Amino acid sequence: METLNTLWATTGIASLSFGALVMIVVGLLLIYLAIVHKFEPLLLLPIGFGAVLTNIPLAGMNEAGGVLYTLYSSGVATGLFPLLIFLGVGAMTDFSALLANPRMLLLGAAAQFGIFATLVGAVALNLVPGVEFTIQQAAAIAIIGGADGPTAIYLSSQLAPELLGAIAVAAYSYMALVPVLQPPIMRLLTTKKEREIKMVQLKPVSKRARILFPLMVLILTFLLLPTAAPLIGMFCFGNLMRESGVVDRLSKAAQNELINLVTIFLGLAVGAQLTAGSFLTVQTLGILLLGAFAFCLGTAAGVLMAKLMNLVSKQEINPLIGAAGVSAVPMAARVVNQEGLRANQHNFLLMHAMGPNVAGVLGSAVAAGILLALAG
Amino acid sequence: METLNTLWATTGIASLSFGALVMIVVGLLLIYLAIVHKFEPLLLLPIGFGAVLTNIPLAGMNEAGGVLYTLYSSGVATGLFPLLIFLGVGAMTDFSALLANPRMLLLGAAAQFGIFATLVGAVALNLVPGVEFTIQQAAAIAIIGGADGPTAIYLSSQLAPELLGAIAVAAYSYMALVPVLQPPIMRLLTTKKEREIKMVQLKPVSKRARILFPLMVLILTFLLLPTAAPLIGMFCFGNLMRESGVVDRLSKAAQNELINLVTIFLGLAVGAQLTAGSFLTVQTLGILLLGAFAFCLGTAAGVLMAKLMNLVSKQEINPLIGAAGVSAVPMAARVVNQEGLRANQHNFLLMHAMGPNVAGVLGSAVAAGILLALAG
Amino acid sequence: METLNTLWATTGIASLSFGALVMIVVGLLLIYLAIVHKFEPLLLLPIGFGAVLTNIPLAGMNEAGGVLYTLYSSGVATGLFPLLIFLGVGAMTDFSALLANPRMLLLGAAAQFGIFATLVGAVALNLVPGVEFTIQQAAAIAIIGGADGPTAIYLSSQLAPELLGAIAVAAYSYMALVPVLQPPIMRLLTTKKEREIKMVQLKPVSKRARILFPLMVLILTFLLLPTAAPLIGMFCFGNLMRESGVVDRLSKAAQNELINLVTIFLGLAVGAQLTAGSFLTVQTLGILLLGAFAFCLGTAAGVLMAKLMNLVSKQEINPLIGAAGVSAVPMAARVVNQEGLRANQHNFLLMHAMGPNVAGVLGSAVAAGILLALAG
Amino acid sequence: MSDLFADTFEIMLAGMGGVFIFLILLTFAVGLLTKLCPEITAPKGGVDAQTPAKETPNVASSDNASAAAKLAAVTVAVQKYRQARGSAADQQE
Amino acid sequence: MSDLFADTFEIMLAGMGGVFIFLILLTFAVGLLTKLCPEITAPKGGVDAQTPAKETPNVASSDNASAAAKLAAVTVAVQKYRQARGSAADQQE
Amino acid sequence: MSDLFADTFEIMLAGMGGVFIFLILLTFAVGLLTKLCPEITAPKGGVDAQTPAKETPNVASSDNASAAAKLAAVTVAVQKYRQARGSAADQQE
Ligand code: NA
Ligand code: NA
Ligand code: NA
Repeated sequence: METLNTLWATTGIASLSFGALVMIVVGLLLIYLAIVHKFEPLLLLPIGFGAVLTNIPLAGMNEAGGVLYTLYSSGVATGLFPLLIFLGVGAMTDFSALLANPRMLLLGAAAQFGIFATLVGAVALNLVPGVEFTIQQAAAIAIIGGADGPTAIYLSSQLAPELLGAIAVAAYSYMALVPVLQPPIMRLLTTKKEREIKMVQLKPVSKRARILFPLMVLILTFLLLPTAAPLIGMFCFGNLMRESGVVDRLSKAAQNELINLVTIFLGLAVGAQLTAGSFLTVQTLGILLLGAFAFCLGTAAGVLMAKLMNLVSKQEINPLIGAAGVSAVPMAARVVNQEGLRANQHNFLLMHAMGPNVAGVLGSAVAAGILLALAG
Repeated sequence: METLNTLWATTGIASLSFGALVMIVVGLLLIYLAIVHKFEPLLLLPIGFGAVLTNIPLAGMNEAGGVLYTLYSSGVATGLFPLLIFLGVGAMTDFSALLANPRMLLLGAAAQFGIFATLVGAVALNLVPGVEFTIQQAAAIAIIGGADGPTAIYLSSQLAPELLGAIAVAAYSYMALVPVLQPPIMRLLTTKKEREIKMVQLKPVSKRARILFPLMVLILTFLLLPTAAPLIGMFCFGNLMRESGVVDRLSKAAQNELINLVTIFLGLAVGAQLTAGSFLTVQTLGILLLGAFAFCLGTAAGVLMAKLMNLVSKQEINPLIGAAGVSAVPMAARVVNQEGLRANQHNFLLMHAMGPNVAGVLGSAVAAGILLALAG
Repeated sequence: METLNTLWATTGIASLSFGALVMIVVGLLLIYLAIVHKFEPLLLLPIGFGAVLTNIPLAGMNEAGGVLYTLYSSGVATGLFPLLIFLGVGAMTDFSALLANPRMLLLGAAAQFGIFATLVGAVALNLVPGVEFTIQQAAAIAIIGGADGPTAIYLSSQLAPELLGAIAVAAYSYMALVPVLQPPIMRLLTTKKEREIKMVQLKPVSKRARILFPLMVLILTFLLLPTAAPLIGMFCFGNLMRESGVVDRLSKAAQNELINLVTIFLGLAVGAQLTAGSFLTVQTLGILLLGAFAFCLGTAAGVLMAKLMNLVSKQEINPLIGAAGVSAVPMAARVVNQEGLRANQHNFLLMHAMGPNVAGVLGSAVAAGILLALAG
Repeated sequence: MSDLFADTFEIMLAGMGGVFIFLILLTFAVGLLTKLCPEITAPKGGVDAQTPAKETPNVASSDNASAAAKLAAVTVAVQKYRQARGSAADQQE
Repeated sequence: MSDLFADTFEIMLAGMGGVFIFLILLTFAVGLLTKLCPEITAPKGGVDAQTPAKETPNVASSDNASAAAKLAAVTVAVQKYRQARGSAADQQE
Repeated sequence: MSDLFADTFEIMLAGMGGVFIFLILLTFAVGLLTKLCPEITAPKGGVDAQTPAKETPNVASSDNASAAAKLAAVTVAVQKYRQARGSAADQQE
């Protein structure tokens, strides 16, 4: 009889809390979005599953000794997992389009305006009663505008781990929503004539230039912004392995085994941060709001920068590609291509958009470094 | 001269102990069984090698700072490695046969009788002078009847780490011995006519059902048996990655890289627990005895349950497939198929046996959760 | 204004030190050698990159909490990474050539003279003012003569971690320089007639012998030299997985995923030890000098041993293959082949040189065990 | 001792009961699931589509099939060859 | 509060400035880099060399090309076959 | 200092001795091993069996060999093609 009581006491039903239930529904919702709507499934499926697991009462998977806790404390709190993902992303990134047209870096810079404007916005939200963001939290939220998952996770693990779950969910959700969020802004800020601009074909880039590029970025980082060195350094390491051509087996391991395994672990560990106490707050609403704000502002800033460049320079660029400066590789570049085709059936912008797209990755890593330096 | 003395003092011959020697022979025996008799080589080869390494005097590979100790403390004591293996197994498991015929779950339930009867048996062994099992130890031993390696390793790492080596060796050895242990019991409990029963072909199962199944199992676990959530949760996560179809690269990484690497580490770390002090005891004899007992009882219970179901229901099932309910995937299902063919050359039971076979995996994970709740 | 000051204070320019700058140049030099001159790129590219990253001021990547520190403390200080590499190397090594002609083991033994003579040489360098090597440091330096990267890294992580960076760089650099360092010595010590000696074709070796060989080595290690058990044990484990034929998927994982991933981590972590304080010392000059000395002496000893064996035995061997006894697999064997072809266009020595080559790996692991026993 | 026995016996009963309750509930749930998510008939067509492809090797003597198969062989082989040459070229570069 | 606001505003300005400085410097550096390391014209030849190979499947009827392609196909296939047999043999041994 | 020297010298002698003892014992052990586990003559047949296969590309004009090779090529290629199509189909599902 006592045994049955014990058994009953260890059922989930007996110790169900409303908050945990809601969070499990949130986890299932993320899984639904990942599977049915293909919302960044590589991350949102593990995150959603981690969210369900962490909220199962009595299982203690996110308490000391639990498997999710082990993954979080050894891989996320130390920054190891997001940096390894960034290493793999570096090994997967081809900078040819950017090297062929380095002015694209300006678009990647402009699109980071979303980050810094959101920083101010987050602090402004403090005027709303019940919301209280420190400058560290505001910085971690603002980086959502960087549209780069590992950067966002790394920065919030360093500046505001208590918000990490919400920030990661917001970052990946908005990256998945790029095809919905960006087009209206892109059309609003451009004329049909501008959208029809065809761009000149890109010159090929020498192998030597592609090898020296990551080293050059690294040296610039070392001289100007050492706080960005972990992110940019690992990224450049991956890219150098790729381009050097002498460590093919390591480069392939970084692009496949490493990134796949770490993605599984990172997703589960990040999902495990989605507990009722930390997620079901007014702050989370603020984060979701600010994230959308950041994405839209970054898109607008990229497009407007492209228009500004057309005023100054003779070689015209299609302002649509400015929107790819937020990164969200390669989704944003695809959206640009699609909008270009809408304007003119023969206007293929994909390759041209890859330049600002990868520039945006560097841009948001630089912005993260600055936030670590100034708000850290 | 002194140098030579030092050198002599550091030879293994000089510090040989009888116990270590016996354990090295045990390790070599496991390696022999793995290579020559193909006894679950993926696990027993690393376990055997780990057993040899851990017993080399003066090498200290299983002491603080040693490589086997590092693997054990970071991966086995935390439960991480068996859970990751379970994740990979989930990604490799196809539940179609079970979904096409869900009554098979009852066979997977019945076969767990081996576990619980063995629990009583282990406590009964306390009557033998010199044997003394606590209820935690009895539970860890009983789970050998689950015929599922990672489950057994996980449970004993949580309840009775001091018995982990012996329990893992017993579990994998008996799983390898399934083709020897099961057939006599199966034949004893069935008539030739029963063994000749042909089963109706399985209906195909929709993709949606296969996707929703792991989520359904997870929710049931959350509601009824949260203590089983680490095991069942990781298993369902792997299975969801497999079936969802949207994270193919993660699913493949879980089935290959992850499971292979973790198997190497887990095997070495488990083997390292096979020291003279913990293995050359009367308890180990008890464990080996009880393990065989558990396997045989589980097999019998599965077969008898199938016969009982035939009494109640009209759609006949071949009672042989009940034996597959102990899990030991896919060996037990193959044994069923073989016995079916022995009775009737045209009676192919493999696909039908896969249902109770995977049901047995769930069943023993459920049993592990109950043991954690009641004896933990 | 204050913000700008803070930002300036966090630039690398503001906190540049001369030592860090030199070390970054050293790192870039290693990367240059790896990419342009193919100097052991699999290790020297990550090591060079790690050296750059660790010397970026303010980034703190090698301080507690930094990613390089995390990799070093969990994987190198514990000996885990070099041992896992050795496991993978074991899985990649084919001992057929050695088993077909076991006398080749003597060449692998003789070539270790480089190690022990360098030990004396390192202690002798203490006579130079400003240089002060302990016996542990001397032993760690001497192992460079083993021409085996993981062995050198493992031994110095155990005996002299403060010299690890310099020792690893020296070891891999000289391994890359084998085609430059060895030929003059080989020609100096042999006559053209000797170099023209053709060797009899190797007999095939049975699968059973190839399976039993790693176990035999392991047992000999256990009896005679337990301090070498971590290195030789992991190596033999890899080789047994390879030859047993029953754990193909584990063997392939060890040869690919495991070795690739660990190489990335190990390289970065070793490179992170290349800080100004530990590298820009007179000691480093001594290490580079002694390393070259060790390589040359080992080569000479191998060649002379082969000549000695020709005096004693009737079945002639080409003394060039003695040079392969230093290991540096497979570079040294290729150099032997090339020198053989130079002497006689039809004299293919590659397969014959593989015997002493893999014997050299065992030889230096044995030497490492002896140094751990006597100088540890 | 007999207390431990009684406890263990109770665990056995509760345990077997628990396992059965869990898996019986799952049985009903799966029944419901497969009823709500039936397999659409399409896959049968899918199997049909695959069948001729599977038979190709057997009818390799018949002209059309073998021609197609040869083309496929050639295409694959040339791609392989080009890849091999391409990556070799990469490394020589 | 307004202090925090002012600080944040300053971070915004310094941040956007920093991002632009970094990436503008990088723009010039890349310009310099691509000027110093121009793409050699060789790749055009490389593309030419590749073109006929790419067309091979289309001209499979033309004699020479198809013969070469067939030879390649046969070579690859036989190698594959031998590998497969070889590894199977290994496991049966 | 000279003490350290003497010690080191002793380590050198003991070390070289140890290495030689270990590897000489291993030499004898291997000799014994290969004597006890001789290679069975089967492999020679195995090599013979392989030889014609290796020569196939050279004798591709000879009828039988080339027919077999072609069949192998076709089989492999069709399998590859089917695999490729199969996995593509999986992802489109
Ligand atoms: Na960005
Ligand atoms: Na089971
Ligand atoms: Na060596």
